Amino acid sequence: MPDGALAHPAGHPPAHAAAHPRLQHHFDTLGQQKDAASLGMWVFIAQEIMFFGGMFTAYMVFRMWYPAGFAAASNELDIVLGGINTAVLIGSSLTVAMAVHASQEGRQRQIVWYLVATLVLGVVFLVIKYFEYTAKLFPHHLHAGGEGVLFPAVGWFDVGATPLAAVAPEVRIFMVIYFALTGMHALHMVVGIGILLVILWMARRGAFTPKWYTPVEIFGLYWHFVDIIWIFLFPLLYLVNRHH
Amino acid sequence: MSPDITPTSTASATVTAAGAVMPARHYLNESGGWQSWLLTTDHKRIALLYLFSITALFFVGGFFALAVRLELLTPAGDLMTSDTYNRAFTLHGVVMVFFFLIPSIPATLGNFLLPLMLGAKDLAFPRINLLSWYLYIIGAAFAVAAMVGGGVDTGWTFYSPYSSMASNSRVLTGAVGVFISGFSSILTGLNFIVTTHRMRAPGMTWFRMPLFVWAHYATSLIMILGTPVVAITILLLAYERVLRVGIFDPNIGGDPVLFQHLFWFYSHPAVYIMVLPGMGVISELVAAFSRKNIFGYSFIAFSSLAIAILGFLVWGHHMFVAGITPYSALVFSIISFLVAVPSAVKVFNWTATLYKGSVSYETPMLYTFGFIGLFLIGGLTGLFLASLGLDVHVHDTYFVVAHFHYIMVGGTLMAYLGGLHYWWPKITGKLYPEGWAKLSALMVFVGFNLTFFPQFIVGYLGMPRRYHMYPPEFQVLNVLSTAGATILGAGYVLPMIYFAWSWRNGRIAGSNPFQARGLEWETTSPPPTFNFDRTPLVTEATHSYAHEEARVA
Amino acid sequence: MDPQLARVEEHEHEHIVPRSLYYAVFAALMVLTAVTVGAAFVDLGVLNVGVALGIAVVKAALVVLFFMHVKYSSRLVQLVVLASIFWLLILFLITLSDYVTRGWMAAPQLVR
Amino acid sequence: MQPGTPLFPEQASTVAARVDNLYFFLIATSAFFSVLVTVLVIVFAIKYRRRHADEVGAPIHGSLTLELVWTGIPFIIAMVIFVWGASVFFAIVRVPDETLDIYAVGKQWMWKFQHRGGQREINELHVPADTPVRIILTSEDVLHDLYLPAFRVKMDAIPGRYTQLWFNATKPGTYHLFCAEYCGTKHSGMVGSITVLAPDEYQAWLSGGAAEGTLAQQGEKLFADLACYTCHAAGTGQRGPELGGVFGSTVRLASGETVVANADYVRESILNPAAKVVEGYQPIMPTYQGQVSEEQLLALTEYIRSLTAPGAPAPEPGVSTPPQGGTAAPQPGEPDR
Repeated sequence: MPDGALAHPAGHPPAHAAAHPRLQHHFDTLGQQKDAASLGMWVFIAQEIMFFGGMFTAYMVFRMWYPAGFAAASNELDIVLGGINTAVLIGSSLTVAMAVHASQEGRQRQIVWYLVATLVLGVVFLVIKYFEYTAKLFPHHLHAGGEGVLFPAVGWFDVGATPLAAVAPEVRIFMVIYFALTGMHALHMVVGIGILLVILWMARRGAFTPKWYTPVEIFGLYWHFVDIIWIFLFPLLYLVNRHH
Repeated sequence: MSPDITPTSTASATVTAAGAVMPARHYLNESGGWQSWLLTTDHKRIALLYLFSITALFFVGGFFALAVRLELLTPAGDLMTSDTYNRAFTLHGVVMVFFFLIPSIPATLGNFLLPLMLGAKDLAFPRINLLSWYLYIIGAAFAVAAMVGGGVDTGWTFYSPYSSMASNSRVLTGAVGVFISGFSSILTGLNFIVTTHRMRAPGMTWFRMPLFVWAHYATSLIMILGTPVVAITILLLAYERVLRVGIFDPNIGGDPVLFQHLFWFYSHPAVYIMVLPGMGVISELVAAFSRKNIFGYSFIAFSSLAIAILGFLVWGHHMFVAGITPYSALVFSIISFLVAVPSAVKVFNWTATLYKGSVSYETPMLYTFGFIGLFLIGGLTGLFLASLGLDVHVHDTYFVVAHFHYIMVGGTLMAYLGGLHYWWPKITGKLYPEGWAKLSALMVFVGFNLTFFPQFIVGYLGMPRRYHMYPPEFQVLNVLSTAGATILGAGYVLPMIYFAWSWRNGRIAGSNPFQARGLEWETTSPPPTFNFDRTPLVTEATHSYAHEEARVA
Repeated sequence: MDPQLARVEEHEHEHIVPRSLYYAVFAALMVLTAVTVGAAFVDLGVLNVGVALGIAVVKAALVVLFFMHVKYSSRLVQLVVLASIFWLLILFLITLSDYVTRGWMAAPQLVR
Repeated sequence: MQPGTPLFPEQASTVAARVDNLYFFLIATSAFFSVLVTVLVIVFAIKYRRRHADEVGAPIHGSLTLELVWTGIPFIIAMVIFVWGASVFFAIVRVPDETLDIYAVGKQWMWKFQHRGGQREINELHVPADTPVRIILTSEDVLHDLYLPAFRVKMDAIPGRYTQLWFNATKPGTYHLFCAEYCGTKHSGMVGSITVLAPDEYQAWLSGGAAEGTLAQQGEKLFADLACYTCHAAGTGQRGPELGGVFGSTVRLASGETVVANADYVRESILNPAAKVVEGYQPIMPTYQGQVSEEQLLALTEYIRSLTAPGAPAPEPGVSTPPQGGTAAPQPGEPDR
């Protein structure tokens, strides 16, 4: 600037003199870097909300159109497995929150153990989801492609080679949306577990200190978001019409 | 100001740069080799990667535009088959919208300038910035693969059930390309938002920021909140096309109108992704070439935000005759009229900025005048389309085609070219040849109007869009349009030639050839890798020209 | 000369929450899960949807506020959360402006 | 279809003039603002051109009054246009009580029209002048859009659903008929003409007649062919609800909801009978998805529409008493030109 008023020379600002090894060149302080990372994750979550929002809109429209079909199809889902998975996912949210907490306090071993617990719960969720998918669907037939038969609903209701027309469209649409929503949610879980493995590896090497644990915190935000999606999916998919 | 700048001599003369020297080290010569480009995290180099790739895609899209215009010279379908024609206009739309217009200003000028204007060393997430370029390239590769593999014939709107159930073309490949490039756009928006919030230089308060930054902030909001919806919509479309699931296909219980709702929830605001950055560029140019602070700064800043927000509430005006209810149409119509107000406010403020300014007529300013004129027509014809009773007649006719080309080409592309000329010295350190540049600006303006003004008339006459053959009484207007397109095309090729030429042979620009204000002009041209030798401390609003004489003294 | 430095003005401050709070939130989430399952088996008519969604919103709010620390975060982060909810509502409500009114005009018009 | 190089479309319906008046108002408004801004830009650019190299502009930061003025005036004008546009729109979408109904089915890539009298046309449509005509649209495959520029009306034809448009043609003549929603390869070939005839000529044209009887009679035959009467016959219907007088009435469903028995409901009940079962009946009806075409569905609908409740007076035929019989009717599926 013309008047020569300068905060500090770039490239070698004072903060960098005793710079934390994790401070990237284009930030002035670790605090600025962490704020940027956390805001970035929040903005990303905003994006994710709208991403799922498109599917929730489809859900909303068809639930309005086909209340009876949605009620019937929803009752076919296994409420016990769904309920257990809800508890599992909330539990994993707790463990990841505790991992962040342990990072804040610098308890290295606890970070690792809480992350391991999160990993286990995440895998349990996916395994249960897998059994839910397969037990209900695949044994009978995944009729993709064939003329007049549609992939999920036919297998789901165990009606064998019943032609497409015999399965009411509204029942099928529920199942289609069920697979879209839970499938996309499961995909987010898989991605989350991938990131978790990296963070776990870093934690084991003692990378996180109370001064710098941004990856744990950022990952925690993502994991909680995935949990929140499930918190909505559970009642919307499993509890449509249980009182009948 | 930096001492190495010789002021411009007269109002109309080209900029002289005698005595200006290139800095010894800058971002272009800091390192060499292909890795230093393909693995760079420097926002300026990434901006150049984008510049080259979107220019290539622009000419691909332009090629298809040329094919469409040539076919429409005669009423009969004699140059190509209907299937080929349908692929030509689809690929023109897909390439121009998703691979040129949406990334155009943000990913090149925005990427280059945002950190410079804010006094930051880089965007907040340089590696994500590089990732977003790679996503763009992968998306573009899919689009090109769709072209090579036989093309896509759904129109850029991918309307279901045609796209999901009927079309025999490479819909999936094209859709995957659009889906992936969508995430490129999301990550760019994310980077801009965080950078604007977290990376401003000391003293760079919100109301000292250049309006270019405000416009990009508003654009980023749309990218973040709108793009994911079209991404999931495209994904559902692919789901439907592969597995025939029936979300959009009415024959098995779905609703094609739902596809349109979800598609336009993004794709209408996407129009503002295209034009808002253009408005940001124009705000900078008007100030720079009037040597004057912008008139009504906060009104322009907030009108950008207003457009971004209101723009999300109006998507249904694409669907007035698509089977939504008249009540819903009323809601969409009235909000559409509200969006017109902040756009009008911007135009009036730009005009008022000229008052008692020191106006010069360098090429960027010519593009600015062009932008104001064309955007006026584009914006005002938007009112025609927002008014329900009239839209029933002109919807899906050439009137619509003309309208959105006035906004997207007349608006965005004029601003993009204007901005490219204005910041070219900053990007390359060299001046573009002023005479040729003025000629091309004139050709673009004349060619553009000749191309698209007749389309308003032929549209009101009732010629539907996406028509391969048309009734003979529309021919004269179509021939005019094709003639204009030829001039327009030449006007676009010319800058590519002299820009490339000037990169090596242009005169050295110096750090501030236009004597403009703004942090980007405080550093060398081209800037050093980390932008500023010293982190600037900002003490006043960006365009404080009136203080300049005192400051120089 | 503005003494205020833009980069400093939005810094978050570290806030360490006691562990007991996390356990309390977890317990609340589990109880609410049980409540929502229980409520689903009671016929409340149209209220069933409202109750299920209401409980889900409370649960999500607990996670956001405490697990995700939004209660202790900067205004900016809170604004991001509110903005994304607001936009989601735009998507839902304005789409509904079409679907809810579908029966209003078409039916009497197509009857004759 | 105007000769030469027209610059403005013909006005051939009652709403055309209203649409055009709005158009002219908008052109005038646009021209005013365009000229205003252009003149100001040119005047300022010349008057305040840079006169020496170091000149800078005057430090004018803005004016709240001006901002309010140029926010307020466009807002008011926009609202005027909105109200005007909305009133024209409701004139376009609100169908008069008495109309001559014609059914249209869009199909890649042709328009098939069915008159209530049983006449069929492809890509051509004959309508009387000075009569409100309603076209009930649907599509067999993808989205189409029936566009009649001389009448300033268009409407999407959506598969799985009925939409409608209406007009009152004022000038006998032949006009363009377009498909305005992109629908694939021969989208631009999905065009034809609409011929407006003076009412007496129209009657003469109609008496060309239909070999297969009126649309309702065709539906009746189909009703018999599909053996619908086994469950739905008047008086005997124990398994399926009686259909006499159902059309247009409000039906109570097994779920407790009510629904107006309009064309969409009849269509849904044939194709997806389990979706909305009438109160007191079992969901035993099989689906007819894939067995009846869109045109046959319309014939069935027209037949059900013609049925009266037991003991009720004969149906009001509306303005279009369908002519009976005739010999020279075009056969279905064969273009009559």
